[in-house]
Amino acid sequence: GGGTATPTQTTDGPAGEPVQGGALTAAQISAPLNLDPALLMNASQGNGMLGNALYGTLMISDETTGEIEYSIATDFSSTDGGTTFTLTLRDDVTFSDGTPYDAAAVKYNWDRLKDETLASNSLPDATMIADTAVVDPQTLTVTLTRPAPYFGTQVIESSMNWVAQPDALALGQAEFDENPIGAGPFVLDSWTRGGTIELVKNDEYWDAPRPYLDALTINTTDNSQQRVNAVVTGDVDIASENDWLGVEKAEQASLQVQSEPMAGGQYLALNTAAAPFDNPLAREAVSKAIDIDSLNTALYGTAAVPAETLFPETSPLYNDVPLHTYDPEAAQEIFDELADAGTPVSFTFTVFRGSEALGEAVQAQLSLLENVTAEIDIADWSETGRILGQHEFEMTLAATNFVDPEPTLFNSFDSESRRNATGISDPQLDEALTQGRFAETLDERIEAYTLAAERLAATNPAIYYTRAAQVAIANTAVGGIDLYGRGSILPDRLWVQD
Amino acid sequence: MAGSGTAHLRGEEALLSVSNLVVEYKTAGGVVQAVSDISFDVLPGETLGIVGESGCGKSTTGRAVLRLDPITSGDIRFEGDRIDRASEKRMRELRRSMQMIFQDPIGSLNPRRKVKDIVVEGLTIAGRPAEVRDRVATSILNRVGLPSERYADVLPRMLSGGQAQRVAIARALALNPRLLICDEPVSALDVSVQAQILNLIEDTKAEFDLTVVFIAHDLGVVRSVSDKVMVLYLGKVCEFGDALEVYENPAHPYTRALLDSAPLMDPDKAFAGPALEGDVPSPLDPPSGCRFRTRCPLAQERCASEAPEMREIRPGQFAACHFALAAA
Amino acid sequence: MKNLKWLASLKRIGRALLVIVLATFLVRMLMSLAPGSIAEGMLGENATPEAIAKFNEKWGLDAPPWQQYLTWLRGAVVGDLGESPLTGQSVMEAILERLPVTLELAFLGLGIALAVAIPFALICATWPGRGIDRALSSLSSVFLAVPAFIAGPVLIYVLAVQLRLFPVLGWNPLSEGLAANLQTAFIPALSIAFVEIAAFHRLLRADLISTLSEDYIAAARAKGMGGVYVMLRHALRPSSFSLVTVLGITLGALAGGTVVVETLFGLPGLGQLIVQSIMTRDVTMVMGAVTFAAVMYVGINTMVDVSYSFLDPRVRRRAAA
Amino acid sequence: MTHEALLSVSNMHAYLRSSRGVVRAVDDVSFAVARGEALGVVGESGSGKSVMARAIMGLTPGRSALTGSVLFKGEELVGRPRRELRRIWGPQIAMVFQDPGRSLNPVVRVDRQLTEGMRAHLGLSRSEARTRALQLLHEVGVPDPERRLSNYPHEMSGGMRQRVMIAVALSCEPELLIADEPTTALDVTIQRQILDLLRHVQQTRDMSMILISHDLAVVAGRTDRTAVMYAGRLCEVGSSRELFADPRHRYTHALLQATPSIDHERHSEFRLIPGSLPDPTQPAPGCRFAPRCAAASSACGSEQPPLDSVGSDHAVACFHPVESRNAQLATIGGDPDGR
Amino acid sequence: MTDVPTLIRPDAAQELIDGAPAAEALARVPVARKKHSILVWACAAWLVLIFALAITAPLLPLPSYAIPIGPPRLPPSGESVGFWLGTDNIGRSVISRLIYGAQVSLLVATVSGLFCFFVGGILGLVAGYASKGLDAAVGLFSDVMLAFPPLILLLALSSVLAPNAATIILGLSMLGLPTFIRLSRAHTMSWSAREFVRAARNMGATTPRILFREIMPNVVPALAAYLPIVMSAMIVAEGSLSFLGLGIAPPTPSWGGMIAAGKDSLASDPQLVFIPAAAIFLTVLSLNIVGDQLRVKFDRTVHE
Ligand SMILES: Nc1ncnc2c1ncn2[C@@H]1O[C@H](COP(=O)(O)OP(=O)(O)OP(=O)(O)O)[C@@H](O)[C@H]1O
Ligand SMILES: Nc1ncnc2c1ncn2[C@@H]1O[C@H](COP(=O)(O)OP(=O)(O)OP(=O)(O)O)[C@@H](O)[C@H]1O
Ligand SMILES: [Mg+2]
Ligand SMILES: [Mg+2]
Repeated sequence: GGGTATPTQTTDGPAGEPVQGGALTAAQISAPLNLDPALLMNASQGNGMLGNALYGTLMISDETTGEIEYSIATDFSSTDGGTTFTLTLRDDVTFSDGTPYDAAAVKYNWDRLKDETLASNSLPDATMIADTAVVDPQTLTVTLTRPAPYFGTQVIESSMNWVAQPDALALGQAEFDENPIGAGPFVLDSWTRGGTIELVKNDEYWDAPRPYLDALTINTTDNSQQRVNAVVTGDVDIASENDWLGVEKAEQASLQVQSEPMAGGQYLALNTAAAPFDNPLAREAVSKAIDIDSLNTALYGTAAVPAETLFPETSPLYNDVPLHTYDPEAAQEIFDELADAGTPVSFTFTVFRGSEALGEAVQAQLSLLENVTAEIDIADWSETGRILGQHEFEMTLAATNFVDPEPTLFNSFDSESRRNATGISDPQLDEALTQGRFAETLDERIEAYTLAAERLAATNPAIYYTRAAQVAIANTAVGGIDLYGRGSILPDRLWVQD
Repeated sequence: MAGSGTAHLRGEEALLSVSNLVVEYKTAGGVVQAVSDISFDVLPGETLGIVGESGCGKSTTGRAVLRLDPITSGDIRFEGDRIDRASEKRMRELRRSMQMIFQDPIGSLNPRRKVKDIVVEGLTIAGRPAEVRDRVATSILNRVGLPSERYADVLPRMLSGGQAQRVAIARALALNPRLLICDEPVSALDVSVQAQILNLIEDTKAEFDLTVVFIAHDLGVVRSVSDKVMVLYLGKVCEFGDALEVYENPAHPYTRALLDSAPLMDPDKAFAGPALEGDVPSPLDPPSGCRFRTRCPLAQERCASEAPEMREIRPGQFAACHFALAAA
Repeated sequence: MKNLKWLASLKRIGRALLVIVLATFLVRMLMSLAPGSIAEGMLGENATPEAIAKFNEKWGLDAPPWQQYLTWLRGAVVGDLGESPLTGQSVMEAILERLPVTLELAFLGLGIALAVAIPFALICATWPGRGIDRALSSLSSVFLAVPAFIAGPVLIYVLAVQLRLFPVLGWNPLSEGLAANLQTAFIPALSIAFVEIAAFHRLLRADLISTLSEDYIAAARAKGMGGVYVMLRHALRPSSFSLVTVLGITLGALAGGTVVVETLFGLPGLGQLIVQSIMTRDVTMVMGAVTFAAVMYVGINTMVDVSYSFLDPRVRRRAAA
Repeated sequence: MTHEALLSVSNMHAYLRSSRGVVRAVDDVSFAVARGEALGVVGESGSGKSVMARAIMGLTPGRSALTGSVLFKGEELVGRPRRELRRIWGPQIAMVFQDPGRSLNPVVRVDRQLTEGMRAHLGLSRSEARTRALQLLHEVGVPDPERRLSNYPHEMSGGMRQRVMIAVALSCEPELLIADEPTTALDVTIQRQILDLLRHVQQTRDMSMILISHDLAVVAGRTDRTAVMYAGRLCEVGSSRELFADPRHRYTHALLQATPSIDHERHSEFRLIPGSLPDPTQPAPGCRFAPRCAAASSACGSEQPPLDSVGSDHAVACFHPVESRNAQLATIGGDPDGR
Repeated sequence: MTDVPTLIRPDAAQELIDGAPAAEALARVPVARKKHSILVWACAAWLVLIFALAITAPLLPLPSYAIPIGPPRLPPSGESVGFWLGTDNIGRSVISRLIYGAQVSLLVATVSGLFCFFVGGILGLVAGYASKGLDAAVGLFSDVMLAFPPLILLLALSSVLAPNAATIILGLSMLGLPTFIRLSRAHTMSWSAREFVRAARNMGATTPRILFREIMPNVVPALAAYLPIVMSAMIVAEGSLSFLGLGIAPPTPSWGGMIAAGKDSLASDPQLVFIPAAAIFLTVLSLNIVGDQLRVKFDRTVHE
């Protein structure tokens, strides 16, 4: 958010003031299963733009600093160091059916997210909340299960940011999908499942004169090539992109490329709780054996931004601790040692369908070394529960993408966290993360995360190789491209030059 | 002309005796009674000719006798044994003494077998040793006029119709049968070849002491080879008797009409008598009473209601007709 | 006779139902062998055993597979194919929503194939062995070796990206007008058509050539009827049996989802739905889709039989008798 | 019978390409048919009768060559383009095929099959053609023609179908009717009906007819003149009366001997023709019948005997013809076939 | 013998008898069509080549298909054998992957083709000749198999079982089975209606003998002639599966997988798609053309 110019933008959009009217066609990466805000994923590879269009946002984050900017919410802060939060809302917002957007509606949505059978992606975020209480129509107090000063970020990056009209939700899924009611800049006109979503302007939108567009059409394709082609040929005006190869092609085609400079990134998660990667030496060896530059070129061409440090240089929290060093000779030595000790490194890399290429690339790199073998197991989405939930893997693919490390980084590597995929349990790392969480000043935070980076580099639970691409690509007639959180496009700001 | 009844059967001494044979086929259009209650017998050494127009049940009769098609009812005896009830195993043995030559000469030979294997197939099945088979193959092929040196290794498709029919005859003879049923053995052949095959059958009949059932639609052919002749129409017997007698003095109007319709080799006189009107009725829905009545010049009311039984018109000549023709 | 006909149709229906029941049962059992479950998929890293149990209970996925099948079958009998836990949508609705796309692709693809194959075959059969025959026959052999997953990317690249004749992406349903619809449907349908052009052309050509050697063709010519007239009026219909049979089989296979093409072009058809449902272990949806496919198969088979009797009155009589 | 030739075929060669080589199906055949005359053509299977019949019309199969001359009413038909031949097929020359079950299109109603020719050639309207069709069906003895018109061929019996085929052939008033084994597929009683019908229409319409059959008896009583074919060549042509009474070619003679007749003695041997038809792709030079002929001389094996006249209307292609029966009567007790 | 009536010899041109016209007719007969065109030979040669390469792959001087040999997406070059067709996205040798991919495609197609041929052939044979009950059971089985859209079956199988060659073979076998059952059944029925079967029965032959000694030898060639055509369909099916990401697990290459992996670089590195596509194209084309040739030949020997 925030309209700050971003360094990766190469081609400029139209200059001047936003133009009212017009229609735009967008392409997203994956099709929504339904329109329930709980099941839409608030990220570029999910349905961020659609959620924002239908339900608006409570608040957004600045893309470089991670500072919160309020939209429907006017405040969300804690006075007790992150245990109790007070959410205050604008008083002039109504849902598209005219009912008020109030604290009760937010409470209903947030409580609902905790229903496990709903299987929302934001379940862990919602379950952080112990209790919610409506103080008055504009005020909601939220009590967390444990202190989390940066809980606001969690709201922003999850489905919690989207609130739908409670009565409409209560009617049931089928009815709701027919007529989803939110307070977003657009309302649903028609939706072919798996196909096109047609949205039209919500005339009652609280943030007039936004939205600028009269209509927004959203298509879906998970094929990056197709998305870029579609923008190039003009079938589509703007597309979400999470594949650096697509970004590269878009740049070559002189499209507008607007990206969120993300921290963290995608990594090969090593299961530190099970053989062979319960042995730190094995982790170190594999980490040293992987050349992330060539991995990136193989997968994403030249546009990929390698995740060499925890934060990008643009981040206020930047430190220069390298997370990873490529040293095949050293790796080979360790592999040989381990083999001599009777524990050669042989493991299965579990990749999910669609990312086989990563598996192959890693496998190919390791095949250049001796005494290490990697098998590839391709898992279906339906096995994520077992693999990620039950930690039944040796190596798999995971991601920790964030602008502000809180709470994502903590959740990913704190030994107590449910979302700790690698199962790393390092007291020093835990301490660093906690310190980062509760630090009062920027310097304290920088210090804490420098330590965290050092620990990550030393314990090697994760081999970071690339920053996530949270990108929007568009043709040059599209103005007001703005992303927040994990690459969620804000459709109310878009406009098109005629 | 519904010819039922067994008056014409000659009793005990018959080699093959068939009475009240009924064969039905279930088809999509309904039940076809291909053979409706016919009876006949053949004495040892005799040749019985069966004539009739296409679809009248000639082949069905031949196959039913060998139980190659399931029969609906009837009593078939071979040398006094009931074979309509014999076990499948007993039938396999019996069939060897009752051989058949099929209507389609090429079609009755397996296209992927050599001639020498075809002719001794019966022996192979009976488990005879190879040298016996080789010997028999050579002699039997030579016997039917296919020098074994030239024809032993030939495949059926390289044979002409006449040669194929010879192979079929050789195959039947190799088993030394008592009874040979020839189902239109010459109707697919040209006149010049036909004569060769007819001669061959006549010769082997004498030599192998065969009893023959000879099925054909060509009246001239049947007359020249048969002792007794049986005329069928739409699954029923019309007339049964000595071949010469029947041809000389047909008692049944259908027999007469058949004879009158056969073209004569005479430029001045194309046919012997008047033409028969109308078409053969559908076997799915045969006329009531006498089946021939719809085309019969003599038909009267009685024919529609009452099916005629076989009765002796002249000594040894039987016909199923209410108004059988007097001798000419 | 009338009874017989009635009985025959009854038998036919019974058999069709048996096929459907067996097919769905088989797929239910097959799916229960698959690793993972929809609950695990949806809950992902939040998949604690309790959460999974709760989820399964909510969607009736906690019973043994055969029991689930019986429950499903009871519903299916009254037309209730259940709801998808993945989307919360009624399976019937989901399928009906996707069906038009798939059917349109299938019909359009086959239509293109026929539109090319029939004239090709007529030309080839008119001059068999001549240069034009060889040229067209070779061409169709070439088409035969171009499956959709090769044709698709190449066609997109050439027709959409390079020449910009068609959109790269998206689907305009027929309701948006034929021109708009064809715009989006043409390349996918063409990718489907290639292989079929070849199959249809060869079949029809061979049958035409053998029909042309029939006496009744010679008889028609001997009447002095023109060549084109004889081809179209006398030869084409009796030569189209194999074509119709294969058309039916192909349509049956395509109706179950033009999977590759839908995936490649991102079209909201049955194929994508099926792929997605299998991948996500959305068993209810898979069974619904298989039911539809089986019904379609049975229906198309019946249609093919009916068209036999249209093509050949001899069959009509046999069927009516 | 006038002697004005309606059709005259001379030196006709029809060679076909088959997988085994070039089949000399018709090899140097010459004959003529007068107006109003019925010519019978007999010969064994494969002797080239059908190819000849089709060649007369110019309907030879695709991979074939046709040379020689076919003059129809003085016009040369050989080498004419199809387009022009089509105007002759139907109104001038019509054909009836062997198997009525296969020569009617099974999927087209009788109505259309009967009227399409008339509409194309005579320019009749649909209703005119229909009226005429009814009349024709009546003429060929089809009962209830109204109903038959809307039938499909399979709904009729074989005899009915052949009647329809004859009606089709007659529909454009041809001057020459070629009937290629029109009764082979039929039963004796039906064959009789059809043969009677053919003769009847031929005579009442004063049409010429070529009646082809492998059965000598069929041709014997139905035709004015008869031609005997053997292995693609004509062996003997003559008035039917003379040819059957006094066959001169050795082949014709043997054929008559081999035919079982009503007066053949029971269980007695038939006279054989030894050997079999020659291979049509590699014909020996000389007389084609020579290898099977008892009277063959060396000349027969090397030289084709010309078709020479042996009577007022009788010609034979044989170096050693059977002695004429008239001659035999003079020489007491002569062996009829000279053996 | 001089005055030949005009009706017999209308032109009386006797000297023409065996001279010019016969020769002229002979000359005019269209030439026989070559039995095997160059195309058929070329196709057969390609098949031999690709089978030979696939079988001898381990003996060939090829780099490993799994290990990168250079930078990614190199265009074809003459540097060394491994580089002849360039490198793929990960820098592995395309020629190695193409040849080892042939192993997979051909193995899968051959094994499942043969399975269908044998099992389907025998089932169809038995169904075509046996009692109504058995026939109905086999018919029901093949109807149920056909009622699954082919890819559903394959998808379900590949997600249920491990993604290896055996699974794909199983799936393709299930797919091809009904076709062969039907084909075999139809042929059996038509052959068992022939009189020679009746003749054999009349010789005392038992049902197994009739089935396997009389009928089967006639049915087998017809089925065998379809084998290449079915195999080509299976190569395509395997390709589709790999293309959908349901093929054999990496790093084992397959042609369909290579196309899928390369399709995003179609604009920049078209060879990554075109090389495996050409391999599929040529193989499928060849199998079809050779199969057709066999079928025509078989039909001719039977019907002539
Ligand atoms: N397998 C069968 N199924 C159904 N109907 C049959 C079958 N075989 C014969 N028929 C019918 O039974 C009747 C008698 O047939 P059959 O073959 O015995 O006649 P046929 O006298 O031998 O005739 P043809 O002279 O044509 O050989 C016919 O109406 C025929 O259609
Ligand atoms: N289309 C064709 N292609 C090749 N050879 C042919 C073709 N038609 C006929 N023949 C051959 O030409 C020769 C003469 O055939 P034709 O059909 O004229 O004989 P036919 O006297 O009519 O015999 P049938 O009495 O069997 O009808 C035969 O050797 C036949 O095999
Ligand atoms: Mg018969
Ligand atoms: Mg003929």
